[in-house]
Amino acid sequence: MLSRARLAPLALWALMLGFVLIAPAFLYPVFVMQLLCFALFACAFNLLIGFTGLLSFGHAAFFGGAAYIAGHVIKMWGFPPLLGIITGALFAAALGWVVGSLAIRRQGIYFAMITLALAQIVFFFVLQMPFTGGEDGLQGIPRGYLLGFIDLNQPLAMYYFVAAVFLVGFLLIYRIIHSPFGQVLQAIRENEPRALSLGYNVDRFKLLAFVLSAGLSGLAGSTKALVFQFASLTDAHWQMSGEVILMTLLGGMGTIFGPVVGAFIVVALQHVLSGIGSWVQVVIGGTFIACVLLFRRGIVGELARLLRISSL
Amino acid sequence: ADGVSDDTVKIGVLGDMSGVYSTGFSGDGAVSAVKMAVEDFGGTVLGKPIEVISADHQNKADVASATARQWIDEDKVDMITDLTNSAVALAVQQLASEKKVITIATGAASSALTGESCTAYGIHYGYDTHALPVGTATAVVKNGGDSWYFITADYAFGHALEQNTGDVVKKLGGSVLGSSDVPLASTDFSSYLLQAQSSGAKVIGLANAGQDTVNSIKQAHEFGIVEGGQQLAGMLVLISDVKSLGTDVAKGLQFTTGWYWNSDDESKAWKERYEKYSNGAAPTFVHAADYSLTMAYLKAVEAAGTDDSDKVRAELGKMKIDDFFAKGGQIREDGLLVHDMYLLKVKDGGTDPWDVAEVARTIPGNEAYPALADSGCPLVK
Amino acid sequence: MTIAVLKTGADAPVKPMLQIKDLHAWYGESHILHGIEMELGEGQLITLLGRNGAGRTTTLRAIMGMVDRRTGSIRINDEEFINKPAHRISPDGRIGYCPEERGIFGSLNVEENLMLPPKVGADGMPLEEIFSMFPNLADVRKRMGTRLSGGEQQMLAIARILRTGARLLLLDEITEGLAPVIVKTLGTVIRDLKKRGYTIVLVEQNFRFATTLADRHYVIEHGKVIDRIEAADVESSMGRLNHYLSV
Amino acid sequence: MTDYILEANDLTKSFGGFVAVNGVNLRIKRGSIHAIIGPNGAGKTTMFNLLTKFITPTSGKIMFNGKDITNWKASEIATKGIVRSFQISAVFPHLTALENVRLSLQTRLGVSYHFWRSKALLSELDAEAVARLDQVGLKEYAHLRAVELPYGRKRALEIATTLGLEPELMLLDEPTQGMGTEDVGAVTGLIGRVREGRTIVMVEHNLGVVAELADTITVLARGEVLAEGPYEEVSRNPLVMEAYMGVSAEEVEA
Amino acid sequence: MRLILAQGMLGLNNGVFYAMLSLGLAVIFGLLNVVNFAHGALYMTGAFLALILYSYLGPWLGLEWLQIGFWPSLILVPLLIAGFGMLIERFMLRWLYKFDPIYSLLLTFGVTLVLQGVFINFFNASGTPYPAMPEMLKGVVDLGFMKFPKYRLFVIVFSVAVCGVVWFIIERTRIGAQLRAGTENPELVKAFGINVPLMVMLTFGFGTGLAGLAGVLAAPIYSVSPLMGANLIIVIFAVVVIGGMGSIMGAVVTGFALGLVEGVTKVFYAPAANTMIFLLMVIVLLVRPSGLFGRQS
Ligand SMILES: Nc1ncnc2c1ncn2[C@@H]1O[C@H](COP(=O)(O)OP(=O)(O)OP(=O)(O)O)[C@@H](O)[C@H]1O
Ligand SMILES: Nc1ncnc2c1ncn2[C@@H]1O[C@H](COP(=O)(O)OP(=O)(O)OP(=O)(O)O)[C@@H](O)[C@H]1O
Ligand SMILES: [Mg+2]
Ligand SMILES: [Mg+2]
Repeated sequence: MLSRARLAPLALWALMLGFVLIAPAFLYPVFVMQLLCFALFACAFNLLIGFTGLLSFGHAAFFGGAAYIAGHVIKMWGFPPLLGIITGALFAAALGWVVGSLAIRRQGIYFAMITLALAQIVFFFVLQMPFTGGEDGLQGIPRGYLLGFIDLNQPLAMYYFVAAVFLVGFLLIYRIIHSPFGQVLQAIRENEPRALSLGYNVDRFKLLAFVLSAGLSGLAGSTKALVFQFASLTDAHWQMSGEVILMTLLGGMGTIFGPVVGAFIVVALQHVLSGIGSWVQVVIGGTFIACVLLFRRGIVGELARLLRISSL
Repeated sequence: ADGVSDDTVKIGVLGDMSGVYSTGFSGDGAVSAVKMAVEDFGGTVLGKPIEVISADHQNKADVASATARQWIDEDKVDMITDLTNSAVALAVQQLASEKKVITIATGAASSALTGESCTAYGIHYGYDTHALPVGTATAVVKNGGDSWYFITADYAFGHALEQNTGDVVKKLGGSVLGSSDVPLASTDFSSYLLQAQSSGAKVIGLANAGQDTVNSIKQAHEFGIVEGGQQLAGMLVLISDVKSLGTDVAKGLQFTTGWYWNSDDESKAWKERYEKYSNGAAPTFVHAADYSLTMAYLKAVEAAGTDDSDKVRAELGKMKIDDFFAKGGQIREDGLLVHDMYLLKVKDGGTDPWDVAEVARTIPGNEAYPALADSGCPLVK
Repeated sequence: MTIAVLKTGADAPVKPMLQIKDLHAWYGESHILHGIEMELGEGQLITLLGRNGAGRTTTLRAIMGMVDRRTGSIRINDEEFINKPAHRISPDGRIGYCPEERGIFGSLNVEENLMLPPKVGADGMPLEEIFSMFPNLADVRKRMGTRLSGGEQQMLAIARILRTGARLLLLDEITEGLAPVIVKTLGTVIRDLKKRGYTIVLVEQNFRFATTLADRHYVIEHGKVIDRIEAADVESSMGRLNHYLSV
Repeated sequence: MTDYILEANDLTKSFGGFVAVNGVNLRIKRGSIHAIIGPNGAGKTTMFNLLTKFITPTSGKIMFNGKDITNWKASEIATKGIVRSFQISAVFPHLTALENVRLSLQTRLGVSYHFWRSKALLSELDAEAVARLDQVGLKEYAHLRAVELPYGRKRALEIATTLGLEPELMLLDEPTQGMGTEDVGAVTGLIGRVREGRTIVMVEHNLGVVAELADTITVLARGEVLAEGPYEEVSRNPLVMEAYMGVSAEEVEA
Repeated sequence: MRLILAQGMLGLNNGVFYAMLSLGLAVIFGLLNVVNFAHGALYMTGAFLALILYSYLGPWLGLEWLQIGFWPSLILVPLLIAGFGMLIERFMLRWLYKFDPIYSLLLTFGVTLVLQGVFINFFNASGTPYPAMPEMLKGVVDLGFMKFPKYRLFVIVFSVAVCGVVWFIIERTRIGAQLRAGTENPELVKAFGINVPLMVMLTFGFGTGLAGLAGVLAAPIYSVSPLMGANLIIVIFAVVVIGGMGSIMGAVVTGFALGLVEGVTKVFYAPAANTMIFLLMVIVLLVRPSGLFGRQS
């Protein structure tokens, strides 16, 4: 007999893999691809808030920034799609290094405000750099051929490519959390002075976590740019930073699967409610308030608590 | 393939339903115009029902293209229209053409739609940034306003309008002293107006639209710029803008439009019908265009006997478009509808609250728009 | 070490003002008070003695509701206070509290510090009287709290609660770190207050200072009262006291 | 090597205008237990913070094993052999006792930045971690999360974790604070046991503990050293009696 | 030079709003340790309330004659916003003090989205002009180097006065003394018998009321739009990081100064104006992480 503590994560793994594999059979593939991109984004964000205890209010900068860079190198420099999105992710990681180095000089609430403000600089850059197309966005990014022969204009080819990117990203995050590095991150989150007194250079750990999170957010952003063949200001706007926080909060900060669940719910909500116009924003805002007041653990966090499992 | 795919003809109205262009250009007014046309047409074509769906693109090209993508992939939309906001129109036109779906942009103005970014299925109906300055800028320069400073909406439309207006000004021997790019939907234009003021230009050209235009004109008055001797030239002004400015602020303003309700009886009659249909809201020329193009599209479907995009597009090219909206209109290969334009001049109120202007000049289609030979469209080369 | 059994003073001749039974208190997870019992009649003065960290300050803070959690019973003038919200305790019990760290607000000047606590009774000392009691304060009325010397801060802390009309004063280590001359002044002030009928709980390390004033002493160790010595018995209990307090 | 493992020369820290530590000279003999006592707010914790670079001194110099460490980073100091505990218990609450201790052993493997490897590789440290837990009597709690341990055991866990770094010098800030009598005894015994081969500096209000363990005592008052020496000497020093114990010199004589 | 002065005046004009909003934010942060993300949204709501009171309330109630103009709004709206703020404090924020302050930031972020969404729905995302600018403030004043609208001049003078009054209240009166004491040592202030929860609620109301006041002042200048606060709040955050949460004065001075800097930047390189404040923030972070007026922690 498997114990509940082992069975529950396995069940979630199976559920997630199963969904990813067969979703396009019954759902609009572009919609599922969007889900997967945001799920990856939320997981990357969660690496920071959930496993390092840092609230970044500027993650859209990495998501959006990478989308533009990937779009540009693919469209203008003719990079193949895979190389393009990797370039985007690397760019986001580098940007993360810069933003992170500045932001970790302050803590808590200040950290949040500083990342928000720095992300706003990135936003203005995106708005004003000539290659980004300003308000028009970077349009018509060709999907091209994966590895030279798989035509990504085929919806299913594109879908499984995105699914693979998502899974690779998700596994990497899973591994980071369960690595010696992840162990130190958790220690820092729980008791920073103590970690410091044990000889861990806390700032460097935080920075590396920030860079990883930024890079993975960039991976999500570049992939999304390829899916929609579009990089736009929305991707880099602060409201996007807020949305990814909501996804993570709703699903459960510091859980493995929470951000995926949260991203699915938020994206699906926006989709279903798109007909009611701006009331979506009200619903999203209301969800935020409800989450903060009523279940700070998030859906998966609450589930784990009900099942009395330490983490899911 | 003959016949109607999926047994309906679906028209998608993709517009700005809540932003700066939701009044005047797009919004509910556009949806009403399309629906009214469908009803006038009889609600069916080739025996199949006509369905109209609409969505808000929030002036975001990515939202628009995601919506359009889903409309095409999932909802099997046959034609997408409105597309106010040039960035949106360019994105959707590109995407839709890849998927062989006809787009007919109205509210969007950028001449790039039928210029370098033209597509085989993209149509631009009503006006463009090339046609707008022909009337207004010419009139202003001829009146002595020969040095210009632009306040430009910082996206595809604004830049195109600035470019095209500048060309007209220069061709007539005027000069352009500079420009300020202003983000879409800004509320404070004062610092840009001051730049314009200190440039010493005789004319401040407003290469923007909708609420942006209204705000810039208002604030120019607030800072006493007009009293200071500089002239404002709105390159894209709607009669609804004139109304919200009030005739005392707007008096003497000249602007170019694709249609004016008070230009003839046919138009007047249509306006009255539209007002009834949409609970009293008066139409702008964009709404008239929306009606006209819907009619044209449905006629083309009927004539082609199918909603297949290639055949319908061919029919649209063959048709003469001659109704209350477009006089002597013709949709060219590059997708541009060439028709007469009007230079209007704001006057003191008449009997109708919407009677705010008089036609100063009718600009013949071939003067307002460049010849097909001069089109930047790669398809016609 | 011997733990003396608490003798309850059933023979108290005056009306009881403060009665504490089985008081427990916590800071976060640390359980600091383990069942304090004490009582105090109107107009009396008691001291709490004990070593560093014994829990005397915490006893006062528990009375004021300034601990994270407290259980037991605190009755003031026969009214139960254990479940009162912190901000009702001072007005309802007419208590003035002078904290160990003095609690002078650095961003307020002397007058503002004086005027800060709201009145809790009608018979508060008027400002003139306060300034005549502490002439030093009169000289520095407009000086910011941070700039005051230790002695001035201490006087201000006491003066501040006298103005409010409190009848029960909780004074924590008011002689700590003060020059002997100021300690002497404070001794006079306390005696004066006692004469005026104030009821006072004094936490003191300075035993000599305390003995001359108190009606009764409680010795606290590890959050419990381990002994209780009436003023009259101090002489005979010196040995015991030395044992409790010396090293 | 000098006899003194740690020397602080003329160490000063001021916060704004307020001088919390004022020109303190402190020398810690290798292998000794050195207690720092003094009234609340005397600057004891501030001293600890200065010595471990949690805060930067306003002026003064700190020497460790003859080397000037004044400009080292906090994490560097910890890896080089000076480890501290905290006045309020410092464990990683949601990690198990075993993981808590393992974190202090992990630094030696040099894999702490290896985010691409599984943490399973840390299990090679388990045996030693259990041994450390055993040392403080926590072996059977190895798989309990720290938050579930009673207060006294948390302090023990904290000491076990600190020991994991094999520090030459341990700084313990009020290790018995907030404990019941039985726990105080246990922790005192524990400190007595682990002193073997290392130097310990502790802040402690509980003079019983100090008397039992400390070889040397430094008394701080208002940021300055009031007295220093073995317990018997210090406890009879009239200055100390007055400033710390609150009895004046005449009283002692009387 | 004329242009520098002129843009400087406009910058100062924007600085008014930076100052008033960061002032309210600082008052709230100082006492509650809450970063009120909704501050921008409340500013926007203030502007909308002024608009509603003038143009919509009458028709809604069927009382066409009812038009509450600028001057009454200047008093009424801040009170309404303050009341609304107090409701938020009482029924939402209060439950979060015991958790990480991040949660209150997220809560107020949610409130922001709700407010924005509601106003977009009723008034659409573009601006609606506020038509009730008082007659006496119409027209321009000739400053020599430029013609400056009377109303804007009034806003500058008025808000400097408001900041002064707030500074006076906080620094010089008994209420202010209680607030400042509460910031220093809330526990002790509570022990003195001051109802700190009530005081906290009132303070939150006061801070948000200031946002409402700024909103009313902004209405005749900028057109009233649901997003007017959203972009502002991020600038305000940067202002706050630059100034440091140390002092009331710091918030005000930094606000005005940065408005000025931003204005003058427009003369030299307009595209950088938006980013200027954020770049300054980066520099300040590198040089003095706790901000210009912040207490070193
Ligand atoms: N805020 C707090 N959090 C945790 N523990 C505390 C706190 N304040 C005090 N303590 C602990 O509570 C115990 C009792 O402290 P208290 O201040 O009551 O002692 P005291 O008898 O007044 O001694 P002294 O004032 O001489 O230090 C001490 O062990 C102290 O370390
Ligand atoms: N960051 C700071 N800013 C300002 N003053 C400080 C700071 N840290 C400590 N102090 C002050 O420095 C003095 C010494 O504090 P410290 O914590 O070192 O005392 P301590 O001797 O450890 O006392 P305790 O026995 O209560 O732990 C105190 O008056 C304290 O208020
Ligand atoms: Mg004490
Ligand atoms: Mg200490």
